[in-house]
Amino acid sequence: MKQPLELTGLISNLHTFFRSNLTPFWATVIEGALVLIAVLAAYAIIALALIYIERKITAFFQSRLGPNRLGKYGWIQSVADLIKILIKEIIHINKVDKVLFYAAPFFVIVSSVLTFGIIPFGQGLQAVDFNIGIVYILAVSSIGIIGVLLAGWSSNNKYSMIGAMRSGAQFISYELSAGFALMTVVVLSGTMQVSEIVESQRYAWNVFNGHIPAMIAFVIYLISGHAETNRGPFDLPEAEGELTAGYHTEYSGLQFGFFYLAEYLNMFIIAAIATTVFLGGWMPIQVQGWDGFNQVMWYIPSYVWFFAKTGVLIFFSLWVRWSFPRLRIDLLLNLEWKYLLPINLVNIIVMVVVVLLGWTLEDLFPIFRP
Amino acid sequence: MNPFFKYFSGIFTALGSLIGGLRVTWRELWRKKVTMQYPENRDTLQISDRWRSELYMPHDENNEHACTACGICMINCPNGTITVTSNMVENEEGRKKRVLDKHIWDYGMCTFCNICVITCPSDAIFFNNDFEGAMFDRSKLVHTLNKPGSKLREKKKNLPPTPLKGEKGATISPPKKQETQQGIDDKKVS
Amino acid sequence: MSNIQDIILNAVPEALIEEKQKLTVTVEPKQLHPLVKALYENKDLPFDYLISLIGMDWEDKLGVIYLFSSSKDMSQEIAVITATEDRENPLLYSITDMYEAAHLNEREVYAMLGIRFINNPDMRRFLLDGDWNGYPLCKDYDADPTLNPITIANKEITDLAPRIMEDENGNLVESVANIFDEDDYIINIGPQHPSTHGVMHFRTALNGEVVKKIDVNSGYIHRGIEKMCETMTYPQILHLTDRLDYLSAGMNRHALCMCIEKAAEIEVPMRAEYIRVIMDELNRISSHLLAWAAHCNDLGATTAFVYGVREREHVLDIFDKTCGGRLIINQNVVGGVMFDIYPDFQKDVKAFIPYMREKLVEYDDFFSHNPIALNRMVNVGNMSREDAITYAVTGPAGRGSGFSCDVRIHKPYSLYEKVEFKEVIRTEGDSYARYMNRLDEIEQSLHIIEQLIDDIPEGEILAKVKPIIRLPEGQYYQSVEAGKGEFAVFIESKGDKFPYRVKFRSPSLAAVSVMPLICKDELLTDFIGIGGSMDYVIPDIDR
Amino acid sequence: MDVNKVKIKALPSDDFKDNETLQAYIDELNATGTNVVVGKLDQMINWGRANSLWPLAFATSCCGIEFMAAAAAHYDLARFGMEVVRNSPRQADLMVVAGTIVHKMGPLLRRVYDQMAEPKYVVAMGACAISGGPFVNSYHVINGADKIIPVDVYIPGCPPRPESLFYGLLQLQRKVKVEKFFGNKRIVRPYNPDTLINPKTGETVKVENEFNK
Repeated sequence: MKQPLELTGLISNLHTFFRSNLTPFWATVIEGALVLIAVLAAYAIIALALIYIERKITAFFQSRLGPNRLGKYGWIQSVADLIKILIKEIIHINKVDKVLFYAAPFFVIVSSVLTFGIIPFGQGLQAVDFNIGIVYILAVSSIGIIGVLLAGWSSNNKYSMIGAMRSGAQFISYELSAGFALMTVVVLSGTMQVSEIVESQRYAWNVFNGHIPAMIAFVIYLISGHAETNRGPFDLPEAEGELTAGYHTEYSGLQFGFFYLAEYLNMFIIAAIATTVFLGGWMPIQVQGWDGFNQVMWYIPSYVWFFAKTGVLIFFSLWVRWSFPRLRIDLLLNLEWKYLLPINLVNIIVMVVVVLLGWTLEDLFPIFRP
Repeated sequence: MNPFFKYFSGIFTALGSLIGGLRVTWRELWRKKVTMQYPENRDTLQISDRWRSELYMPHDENNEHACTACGICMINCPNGTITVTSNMVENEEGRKKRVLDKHIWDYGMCTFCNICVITCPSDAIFFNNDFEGAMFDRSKLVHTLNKPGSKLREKKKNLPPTPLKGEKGATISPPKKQETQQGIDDKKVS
Repeated sequence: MSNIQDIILNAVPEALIEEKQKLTVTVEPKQLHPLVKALYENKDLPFDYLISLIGMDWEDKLGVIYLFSSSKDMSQEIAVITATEDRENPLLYSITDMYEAAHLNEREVYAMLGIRFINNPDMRRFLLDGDWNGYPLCKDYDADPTLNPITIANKEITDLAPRIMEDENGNLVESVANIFDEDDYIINIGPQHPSTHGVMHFRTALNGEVVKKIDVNSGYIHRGIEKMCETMTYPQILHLTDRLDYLSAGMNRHALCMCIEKAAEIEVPMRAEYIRVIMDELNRISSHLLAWAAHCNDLGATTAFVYGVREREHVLDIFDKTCGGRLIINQNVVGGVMFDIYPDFQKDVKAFIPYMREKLVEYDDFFSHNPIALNRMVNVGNMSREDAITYAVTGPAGRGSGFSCDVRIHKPYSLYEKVEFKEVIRTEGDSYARYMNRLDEIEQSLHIIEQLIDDIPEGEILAKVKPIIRLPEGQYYQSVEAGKGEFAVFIESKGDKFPYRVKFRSPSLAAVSVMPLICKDELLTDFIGIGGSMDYVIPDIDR
Repeated sequence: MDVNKVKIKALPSDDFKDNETLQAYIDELNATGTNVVVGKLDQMINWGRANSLWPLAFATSCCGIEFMAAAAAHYDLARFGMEVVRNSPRQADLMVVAGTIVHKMGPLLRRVYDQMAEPKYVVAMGACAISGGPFVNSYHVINGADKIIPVDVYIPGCPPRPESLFYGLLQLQRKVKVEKFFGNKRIVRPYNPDTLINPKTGETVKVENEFNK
């Protein structure tokens, strides 16, 4: 297959260049540094883009125009926000628990950067690829909640405290569902390695391959993913109506900026993981035997596929967010413990049965087998 | 009802009405947006003629106004926004006559109740609809309405068209931009 | 009426009964409680609805005028007057054991006039800080700014409520009670908080996330309007009413104008009446739309908020073109209206009616049946009919509890006798009933406008009014149905060009005073939602 | 720097009122002088600040409703990048004082202002916040928010229409755009002396709260 716009060639060239000219130690250090820079740069750019997109789409849903005075259609609005927030004063508050207060934003941001690292943005564009990738995702993404809890606890503010406690209850509950939904996929594809999961979806995306149970798992993952990241309509921890700004009420300047960025990035991460495990990741649409069609699809580079699929999910998330009112804490927990979790448990058993009996699309129709 | 059935029918009715909500926002996404774009639309912006923004005193080409300095507006103002100061001047016939010295109006205090305009016996003051009034300095909001060197119009000839005055219900031609601009320059009171 | 007079004389033989604009009964302080009790317990026509409680300073005496009405027949009203000559330590008897609405009102009278009420369990000052010097509504109040300087130093809020109770032997015992328990987890909702719809301060004791107790602390926008009215002529007062409940500005002003017109015997031209009623109903629509929008916003649906305000802009445009104001519309004046309608007025209004109906259907799709919204409104914040009456909650909120209290029906004014409309009543008493009531009332308002818009008669819009209005000596009352409930004006005149005392009955005060009751044992989140469904406007409470 | 060099999209600086005050402000800032490189950086920073003024609506009465109307669909505050209404003062750049400030509210207004992070700006929206407006003669009303906190822009009206508010915010943007991040700070106007001196004793009132101990 010809892939003229892929970055795989560039990356392997760089790799051989460093390996042949430097000692293995320095090659690893430099490659590591490059990857880190690339990840952080992507992180910042995606965050800025997402902030702009969210504000614009929100406005369109609300029959407004959104930012439109900076640049054409206001596209550099979030750059202005970035500049402002970088040099905004950070208020040092006397009666907070100092260490925890300053550490909290880092927990949040580190958690989302680490999760960000395992997302395969395209063919070969993945910073880390463990054989237990799914477990890594689940483990690393739960660090963020520590940041939220610490922020709420250390701020010495009652609003923050309530926000953080809500967040804790919410996160622990929905972590179960999210985990089970991902496990359903693991059962289906038989691997935990992210790159292999993507590869296994060459001709049939998991969401179709596992048909009914996979679709249920997909929906549940989207719901619980958004609940985990405190996005509306599950934004109880920072419910503006009652808690002013929830767990980050006392944060100002760049520290607040970290929370703000992480919120948007988490939305992206959830969509990206859902894309990867359910919608075939960066894999273009391919049909067994239609070589011409497949070639055309491969001309579109894999990262475009990835961002397109992720974009659709993000749009859907915004759509939901701006259509529904906020849930109440007991409704939220009801939804999880009375609906999502039981359905999920049944669902994973159904999936096991489906896989064992060979009722997946791949087993039934050989044309979908990779 | 069977609780098992109720559980699932609950899920589906909920899903149905959620989709109803999503449909409303989806339709809104493609509708024309209602936003009016100030300041981009400054040239086409239509502010209602009756909108009360700035009190002004119309002056004709001879720099004459209609204010007799009777002070009725000042008395009627509910919160003391208007201050009228006058001088006693002797005219040719030797009779003393009150002449307007300064008609001071505080933009930052006015409640726009329109009582001054309604009660003015000589139709000397009106509100215009120039809404752009924000200033950096509080004192800039205190306007002297009569222009320097202006005097009372002798007879009721060459009246400028009477703008809307409450109960008369007449439509007005909005004050010309130029006029207000000039007015602002003169409204400097330290 | 004679029947009522019998009851009064049976209870208190010395009572002085006068037939003024309202049946007025004057009694000694000691006899007040028995009299009110007799009225309250009257079987056929219980006077169980306290419209307003007006603190008065007659210079020689300090007293209170109570205005009672019956939940069975709102058109029956009775005024009870009592006063004490002791200016140093004025004491009157509380009626809080019968009327819950009296709690905050009596506290307000204490702050404004220094009258303390025996048997009221919580005699802190309402609206003003506890350390305020002087009682503003007293005629001898010293307004010297040095007595009460502007300060930027933080003040501690005291939880200690002084009270004077009467023990079994009839002795007065002064004591102090604590509002909150020692280890209560109290969070401050307000004064500057996104969801209080203004600057209200709810001190909320929480048990986990469950509301245990609420202490209402108001006065963060107390502007002393009633005191200011005493030094202003009648036309000057008008502009202040707009700023009470700014969402029903036109209706408030209508009430005051009618009160003055009734007292001065001014006949309002028919054209002006039509314009007034149409503007009132448009105003009601805009008020309910904003209430709907803010309620949705409180429940977390920001988009619904934007939609509601978007539709409201159409009404504001009509206001803008008619009277040159969007929110504060300055339309009604004594004797008529200030501005005639503009040429396209009827066209614009007629275009608005079908547009609004279409949007009401959209609101239903969007929010009214949303399962999350239903879960957060149905069976939340339950208020029974009895609670609504005793707390004097009127308007859509009161009617959501089955309290038939539409002033337009029971005490018709202006053109409301001529038009046909339904009083929207629901009996569930929860947030959802109040929510749906507002949407239905928008529909009814559209219906009223439809009936009037085509036959606005030609003619004058302003009656001949003397340049200086003097009201004959006496007491005058007028109620209207404002956006939030019954808005009443009371004027006492001594024949001067200034009123002697003006009192506005604020419907929002009742809505706030019932909050501690209906929010008890609800979640903190629901507390916000219930607040949205009660739809109070704080400047209306603080005046 | 000349006041005409301060550019606002779609509104030429000649059309703005009160250019003189802004020019005086610029001259005051320029008195110390700065070099060119820092000037460019300043421009970039000011561009960012001016276009990302996140408001805190200190809405007490009618003007608050007009502020909400300005944030909604017909007027859309978001076009200026200002729709991110922060309810926590720590994260806000701009306080919109919309409504009457009374004696009881005064300390709280000041406290919220103190809680905001620099750079912070204040807009007094409406007659009440400018001067006490309709209630100027009342016993319980503070005649203007500038008796308690410094105010950058006054927007007259009762209440001002949303366009007026936007005009005021554009004026504020102009003010932000002439400030200097490097070299010297923005000029903080002294508080109105009335508030800081106790009229009874003549002493300066020391503000004591947990934030400035």
